[in-house]
Amino acid sequence: MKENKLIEIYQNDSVKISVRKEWCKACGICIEFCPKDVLAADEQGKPIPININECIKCSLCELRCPDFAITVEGGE
Amino acid sequence: MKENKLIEIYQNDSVKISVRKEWCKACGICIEFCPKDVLAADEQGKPIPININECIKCSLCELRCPDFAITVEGGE
Amino acid sequence: MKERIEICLSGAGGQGLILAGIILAEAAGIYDGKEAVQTQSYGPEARGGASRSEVVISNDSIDYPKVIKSDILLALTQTACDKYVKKLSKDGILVVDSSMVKEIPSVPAKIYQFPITKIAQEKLGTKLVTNIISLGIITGLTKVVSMEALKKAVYNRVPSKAKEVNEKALLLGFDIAKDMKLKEES
Amino acid sequence: MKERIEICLSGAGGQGLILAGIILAEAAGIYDGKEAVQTQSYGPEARGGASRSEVVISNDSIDYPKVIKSDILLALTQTACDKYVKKLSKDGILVVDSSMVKEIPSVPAKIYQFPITKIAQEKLGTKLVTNIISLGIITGLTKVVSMEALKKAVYNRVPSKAKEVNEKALLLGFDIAKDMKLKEES
Amino acid sequence: MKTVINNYIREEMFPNIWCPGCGNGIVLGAIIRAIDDLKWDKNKIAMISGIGCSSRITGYVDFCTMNTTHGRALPFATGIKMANPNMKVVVVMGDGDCSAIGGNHFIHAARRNIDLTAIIINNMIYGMTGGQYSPLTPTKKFGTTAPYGNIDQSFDLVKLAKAAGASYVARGTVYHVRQLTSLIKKALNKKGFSVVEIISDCPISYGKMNKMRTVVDMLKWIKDMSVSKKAWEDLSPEEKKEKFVIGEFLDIDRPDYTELYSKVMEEAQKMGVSR
Amino acid sequence: MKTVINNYIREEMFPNIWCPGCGNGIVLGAIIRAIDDLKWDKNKIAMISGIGCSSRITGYVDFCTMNTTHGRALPFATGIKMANPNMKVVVVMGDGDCSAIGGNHFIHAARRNIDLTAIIINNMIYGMTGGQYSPLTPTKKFGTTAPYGNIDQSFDLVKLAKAAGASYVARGTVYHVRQLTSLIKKALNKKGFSVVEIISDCPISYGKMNKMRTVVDMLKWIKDMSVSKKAWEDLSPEEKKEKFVIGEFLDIDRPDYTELYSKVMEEAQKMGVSR
Amino acid sequence: MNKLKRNVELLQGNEACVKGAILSGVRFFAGYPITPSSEIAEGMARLLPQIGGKFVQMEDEIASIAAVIGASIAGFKSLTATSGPGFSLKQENLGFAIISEIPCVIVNAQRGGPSTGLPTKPSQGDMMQARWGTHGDHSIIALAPSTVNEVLTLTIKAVNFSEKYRTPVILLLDEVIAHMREKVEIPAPEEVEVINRKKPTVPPEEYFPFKPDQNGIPPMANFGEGYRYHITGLIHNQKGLPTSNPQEIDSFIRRINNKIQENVKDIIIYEKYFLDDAKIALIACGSVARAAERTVKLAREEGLKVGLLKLLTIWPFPSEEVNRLAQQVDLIIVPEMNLGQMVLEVERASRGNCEVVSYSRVDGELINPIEILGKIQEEIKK
Amino acid sequence: MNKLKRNVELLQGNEACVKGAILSGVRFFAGYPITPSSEIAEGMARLLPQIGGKFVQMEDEIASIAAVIGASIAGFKSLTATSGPGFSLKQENLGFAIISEIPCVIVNAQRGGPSTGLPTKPSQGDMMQARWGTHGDHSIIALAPSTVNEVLTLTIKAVNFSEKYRTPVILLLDEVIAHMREKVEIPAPEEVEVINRKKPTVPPEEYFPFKPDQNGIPPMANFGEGYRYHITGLIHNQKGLPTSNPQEIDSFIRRINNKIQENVKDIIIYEKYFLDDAKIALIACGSVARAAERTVKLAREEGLKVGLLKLLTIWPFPSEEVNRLAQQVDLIIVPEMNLGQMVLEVERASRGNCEVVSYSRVDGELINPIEILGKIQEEIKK
Ligand SMILES: Cc1ncc(C[n+]2csc(CCOP(=O)(O)OP(=O)(O)O)c2C)c(N)n1
Ligand SMILES: Cc1ncc(C[n+]2csc(CCOP(=O)(O)OP(=O)(O)O)c2C)c(N)n1
Ligand code: SF4
Ligand code: SF4
Ligand code: SF4
Ligand code: SF4
Repeated sequence: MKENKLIEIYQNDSVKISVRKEWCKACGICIEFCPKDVLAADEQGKPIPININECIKCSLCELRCPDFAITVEGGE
Repeated sequence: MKENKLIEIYQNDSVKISVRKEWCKACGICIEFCPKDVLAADEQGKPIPININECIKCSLCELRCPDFAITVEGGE
Repeated sequence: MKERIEICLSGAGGQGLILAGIILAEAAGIYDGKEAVQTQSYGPEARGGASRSEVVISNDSIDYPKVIKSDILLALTQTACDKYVKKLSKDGILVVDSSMVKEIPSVPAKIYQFPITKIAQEKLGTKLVTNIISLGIITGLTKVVSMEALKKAVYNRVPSKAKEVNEKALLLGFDIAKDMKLKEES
Repeated sequence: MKERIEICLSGAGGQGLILAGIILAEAAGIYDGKEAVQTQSYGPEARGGASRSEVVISNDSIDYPKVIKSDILLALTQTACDKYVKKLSKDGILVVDSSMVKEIPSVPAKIYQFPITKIAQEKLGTKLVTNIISLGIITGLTKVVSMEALKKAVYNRVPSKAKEVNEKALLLGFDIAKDMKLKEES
Repeated sequence: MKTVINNYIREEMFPNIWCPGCGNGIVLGAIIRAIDDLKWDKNKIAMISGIGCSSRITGYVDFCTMNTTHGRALPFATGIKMANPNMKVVVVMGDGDCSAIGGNHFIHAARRNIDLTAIIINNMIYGMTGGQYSPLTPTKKFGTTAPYGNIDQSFDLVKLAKAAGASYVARGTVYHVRQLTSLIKKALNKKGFSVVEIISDCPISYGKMNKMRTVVDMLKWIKDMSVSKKAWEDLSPEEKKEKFVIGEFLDIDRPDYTELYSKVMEEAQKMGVSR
Repeated sequence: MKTVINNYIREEMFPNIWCPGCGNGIVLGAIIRAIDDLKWDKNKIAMISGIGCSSRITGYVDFCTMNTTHGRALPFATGIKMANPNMKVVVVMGDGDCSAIGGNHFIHAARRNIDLTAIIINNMIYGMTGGQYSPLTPTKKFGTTAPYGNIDQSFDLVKLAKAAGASYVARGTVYHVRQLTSLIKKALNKKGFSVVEIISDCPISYGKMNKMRTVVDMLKWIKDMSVSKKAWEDLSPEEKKEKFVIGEFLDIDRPDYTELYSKVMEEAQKMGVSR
Repeated sequence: MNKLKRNVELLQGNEACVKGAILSGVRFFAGYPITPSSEIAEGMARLLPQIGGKFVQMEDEIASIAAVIGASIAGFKSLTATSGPGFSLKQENLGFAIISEIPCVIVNAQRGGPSTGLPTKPSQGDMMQARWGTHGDHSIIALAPSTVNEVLTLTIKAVNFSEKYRTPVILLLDEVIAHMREKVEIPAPEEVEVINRKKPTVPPEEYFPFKPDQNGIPPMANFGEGYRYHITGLIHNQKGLPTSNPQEIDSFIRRINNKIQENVKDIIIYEKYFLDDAKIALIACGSVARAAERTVKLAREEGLKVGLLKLLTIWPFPSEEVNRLAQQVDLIIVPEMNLGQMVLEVERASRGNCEVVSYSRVDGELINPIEILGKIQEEIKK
Repeated sequence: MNKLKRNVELLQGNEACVKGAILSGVRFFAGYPITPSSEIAEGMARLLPQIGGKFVQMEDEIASIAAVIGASIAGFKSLTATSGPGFSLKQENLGFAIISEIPCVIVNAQRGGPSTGLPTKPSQGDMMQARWGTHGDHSIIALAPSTVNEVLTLTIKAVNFSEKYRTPVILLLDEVIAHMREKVEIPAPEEVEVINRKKPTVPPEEYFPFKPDQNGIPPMANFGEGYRYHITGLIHNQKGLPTSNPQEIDSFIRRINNKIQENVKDIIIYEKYFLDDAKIALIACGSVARAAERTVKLAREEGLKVGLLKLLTIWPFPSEEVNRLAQQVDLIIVPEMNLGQMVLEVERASRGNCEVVSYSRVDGELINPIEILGKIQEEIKK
């Protein structure tokens, strides 16, 4: 699951959620404001997709992340 | 007609117009905007009442004089 | 005790090291009646990065207010440990938070390792008191200030609703140190 | 002609003395090919009060740019006359506007009196050319610049629509001076 | 020839340094008459100005007066008012002084709604320095630094003062001198930040460069260009642009800054001295 | 994990220095996405900031960037734009930077209607210096220099920008991030002075002092306090005061300053070189 | 919070400045936040309204010093605090306070410059600016404490000097001093010598607001007290009205300078450490003086005859004292957290009587005693 | 209007400054009017748009220098002009230009200070401010012409130095020089040596905007030319990004100072009059140098061995030259229209090698030759 730059990637057939842990500051914004509760906090407070299949790819987590630490790709 | 401070006084029964020549800069405002054309310019451009009897004591010359050089008194 | 003791409390921004330094200095200066100066590195580092609070304690008036060689170094993060260990005195004491500092530097100093953050979280339910536990430990190990004085200083400097947990943290740290001392002596 | 000639043109703000100074300096410096410096007193006085424009002309390069002792003093007002006459050289020349300056100072200098303002008003219908008439007079009396050069300078510095009246003024001043010279010689 | 004016001026300073016909003197008269109407104690009046021809006004009146630095009269006045809220503090500024270098202090004084009266003598030019255009010079007019005509949009000080938070805002002219006196009087009386913009003449620096040969020409132009709020509303957008709208534009009541601060003091004193 | 963002940032500078959850990063993302949409040439973009947490933004983007002095970003940008009208010049400021020390430059840039885009990250506090209140801190809120609650009236930047002469004025929030991106895009595209005020969070300096313990609390508060122009109009005066109205407030077309100046140059060149 | 009511407290430099100011009677503060001075504003915001004083946060530093001058004219002792960038902005109005002889105190907590520079790191880079930052001829008083206790006492001195000499006074801190915490004995209000501006004794009609008394300083009436007069930033006569008379101009400018230059005895404060037999002298101020003090001890341990002249008054510069020292020692070393500013004055004052050497550090770190000792040893070897 | 097409004109100092600026390639001016500098703005407003340049009148002096710096970054040689009060306001951003190494020229036409002072009278009261006015350690180049012709040539020099050394340069006029009119030979554009900033020769990927070349000066890419980089008022590394690394800080600050201090040979300009055999030297600049020149002639007529060192570069100060002079003569007199500013540097540089005396005048009048001669005679008698 690890890439260079410490990016964690979570994916299913239609969506790929990547978290750049090194940049993430565990602010909790992506987790709190995900309309589908896709994300939860890991022990460091950083996001882990726990319901990736619920993801509607609205990208709100990506758009609101102040640290460019989470992205949502695929599908389209 | 001269007083101390070089004030020229012109008067009739109901009005007294005083011109403090030393302060007057001959701008012509009082002369131009007198609604009754009471004033004219002397050779230095300073006001002389030529129609003092026409004066309606509106005091506009006094109010508009930038140099506190002309006053209209009496009557009231 | 040495004439002049230099203490460096290091870690990351947000770990409350500035406050810890203030409390230590106040304990020494006001309640133990010694001389004390507290300084800090105040920088962009303070937001997120490395943070450092320095305390110099002396019986005599203090000229140079900063640490030249620390007699006591507290390191709550690896970065801080690596950075400040260079200024640790040969016969100094290094206290590391072993839950954060994994690579222990090899220096001639006496090294103590305790998982302070973990203890804080587990025993008191909040990492926020890591700094105060650390003060308890340092005091227990070195007697650089009196426990009395330290208690008063903590009381004076923490908000009322946090007094209880901080007192507990202090005692916890002190006990940890005492156990260690006993172990050492035995 | 003396190596260095110092000229002071004095009067009140609004009498165009700064421009007169510039014209004189330009005549000497540009058109007569000498060295010339023009300076002025620039002050609250300039608005309403006393005004002064100084010109230094020399065949050689000019060090100190201001008048130390005027060789030529033009005074268009009593105040200016009283003030600047103190700096008039013993063998200098004083030109006063007798329509404005009533009390002629008693100084060893050579004094010329002409009702310049009055002449301007009467002969040319405007006081605005008092300054240029004065330049004509000074040139006529002293030859400090050539009439040629002065004409060119006037042309160069006055707005086109005023060129004619200014030329007249210049000649008028020159003639006045010539008459005077003739009188003196006779 | 003793008028109310004489009770308020420093006679030794006269005749004033302004050019013949300069509107600054007309405004000075209007301010004095307004204050005289109010019967204020001269010892309790501070009049503060910045730098410019208009700012010389403070030298002529017999109050506690201060001619400060260019653009900064309002913050100086703020200090005085805060220290001594019993004083009436009047601030006189030129258009450049107030709206160029002093623009920030102007909007902040308005924002704080501090109890000062700001009188802006808007002659549409930098008079003192010789006729450079100002932020209130109308577009297309000329100045020594606008030899090809001014391309700047000018501020509408009334709008700006309102947007920034003032309590009273009015505009008058030196031609409409009776109205002017009464606008100033209302402004002085207002608790909170009050503003009177005065369209004024600078025959020398503005008039001469903009084809108004004499003072009288310039005053006539001001007269012709001025319309009341009501009349203005009926104009076409093009006509509107060129006109000076005069009258009152805002008059509301809100606690001023010194009042609010006295509440802070009460609060703080209740909480007692802590370390 | 390659997004458009990566094409525009200086990766070596990350993670950024901002606190966890700080809105500055959200704004940075929105600006980048707006610019990417516009397909502008990076070499022709200048991004200028003043001093403050928010002003560090220029360090993170791969344009021609400049972090100037506190409050002065707009005049620096004015110089750049005048010298090279082909550049797109974006100015990012904090609320203090823009409206406290920089207030005058803000209204003057608007007055000139110079073709710059001003983005104001309004976190309602001086973040960088540790939480002193700013001219945009709401009344009654706390700051380290307002220990008894802020008594200042805060500016309405939208009103101010309009009154001063801007061409485009909008307000968004970091919560409403899609709308934000499109407001920024419109502003960037506008010829003339365009303004986007962004209500943002500073969980550390503002939130902690005003009973919002976490970033999430503060974002929720921003969400709750924000209403559209339409919705706002239906509120009572009291309710109105507390809310952030978001959306577009002005969008007009007028020649910008650089265009007007090029006319001056034509004119001057026609007149030929005189002395 | 302080239930103990002790008057020994652990105070930050900036907090001590607040305490000192209040003890000396300051009741007005206007400022604009800037690191590393902001705690002064924050302390003032909290304390002033508790004791009848006023705090205003202004829109910028220019407005802040303007408000401070205004409040002082209206009778409040006033102070503002800033750091380099703000200090640069205050220069114009500082000149106004000088020319209009309005007492006030400006604190500059120095950080690294130029420009935004190093906002959180210490420096002594504004020493010369304090003297020469505003345009035109003027003199200035500037004090520089090197302990938190001295911050308190010198703040009081600064306020007192400003009132006594009717002039703005600058208090130069550096980031170390501003943020350092030390034990401070806070004097009881009764103990503190407080100097207040001299008021006029004549009735208003006879009052000349800028006519000096026998000490060269005009008594000062506050606005609102019944004396109406004019204050201007133009050169003015004794009545306060603008003048263009050369004599009046000359005597005015010289007077406002002389009132400081002729009172150097009163104003100049310094301390000597081990100078009696010294052959090498250090001259230092601020936090660097603390390092130098230590260096002296270290050097003495090595048998080197080193002493320290610690300057508390920076301006007017103690030229005479330095000149005497230059005649006594072989070498003067001036350690400074700048590129060498004070050393220029030391060179001037020494008139070639001894070697003068700069030890400068500009990397944002406090100079330490060992380095200075190193410099001494290096110079001795030469 | 000038139909003669001569290149000899009667120009005002301020006009000569405009001409010089344009000849040296200045194409941008932003300013705020102030006496006695306003004619520079007025000339620029008229001429710049005729030749493809731009003029903007800004809201104040702070904005003016900011716009000038901005325009310079975008590739236009830029200049602003002001006087004391405005010069004080520009200090903060002057520091920004220094730290970010942006070429530009600031003209200060000095009038009497402090504060509003004497707006229409000459002074040399800002000499020291030019050196020390902005906070933090920095060096500066400042030139002072004493003839209208020199205004023209030194304006060109100022622009050239700013481009060559990537630094702001100050041109110090005084009211006499600014308003005086003299005959000036205007060089043909071809004759004028114009120096342009060095451009990078490497491709953008390899460009380090603050990495010095062999002369210590980093090549400068203009914004918009394909080099994207960061400029900041914080201390920065060679990439232009903020740093808190002590080594980087130290080497940065020293470099931006050394690029001036190590090039004094190139920068320092002075003229000597009758110094060869002099026993008494005058040191002067600006309009006062004109008086001093005359004094030398008068003194020589009286058989006194007096000479003049006329400084055209004020900063960096020609310390070496003055030191040599101090070793040659018995007495140096420094006449200045201030309370004695340059004399302080002369004292420092002289190192006690000769007597140094100030002759100061601050009443708003230009010092005249006779007074200086009087001073010489008085000193001789002593
Ligand atoms: C800091 C500063 N900048 C510039 C000046 C020069 N200056 C004096 S008055 C003035 C403008 C005057 O215009 P305005 O405020 O409109 O007043 P007016 O003279 O027209 O009454 C200027 C620019 C100054 N004195 N101080
Ligand atoms: C001239 C000057 N004054 C003051 C400061 C100190 N200062 C730095 S940032 C700042 C305010 C920051 O607030 P804001 O602009 O709202 O931005 P934020 O940090 O909240 O993003 C201040 C006062 C400075 N750097 N320069
Ligand atoms: S929003 Fe970004 S920084 Fe915050 S927790 Fe999510 S991924 Fe991390
Ligand atoms: S208005 Fe006044 S100054 Fe003007 S002419 Fe009349 S009296 Fe004289
Ligand atoms: S220049 Fe204009 S504003 Fe100034 S005094 Fe003259 S007329 Fe009045
Ligand atoms: S202090 Fe506030 S604005 Fe600054 S980085 Fe932190 S959260 Fe953001």
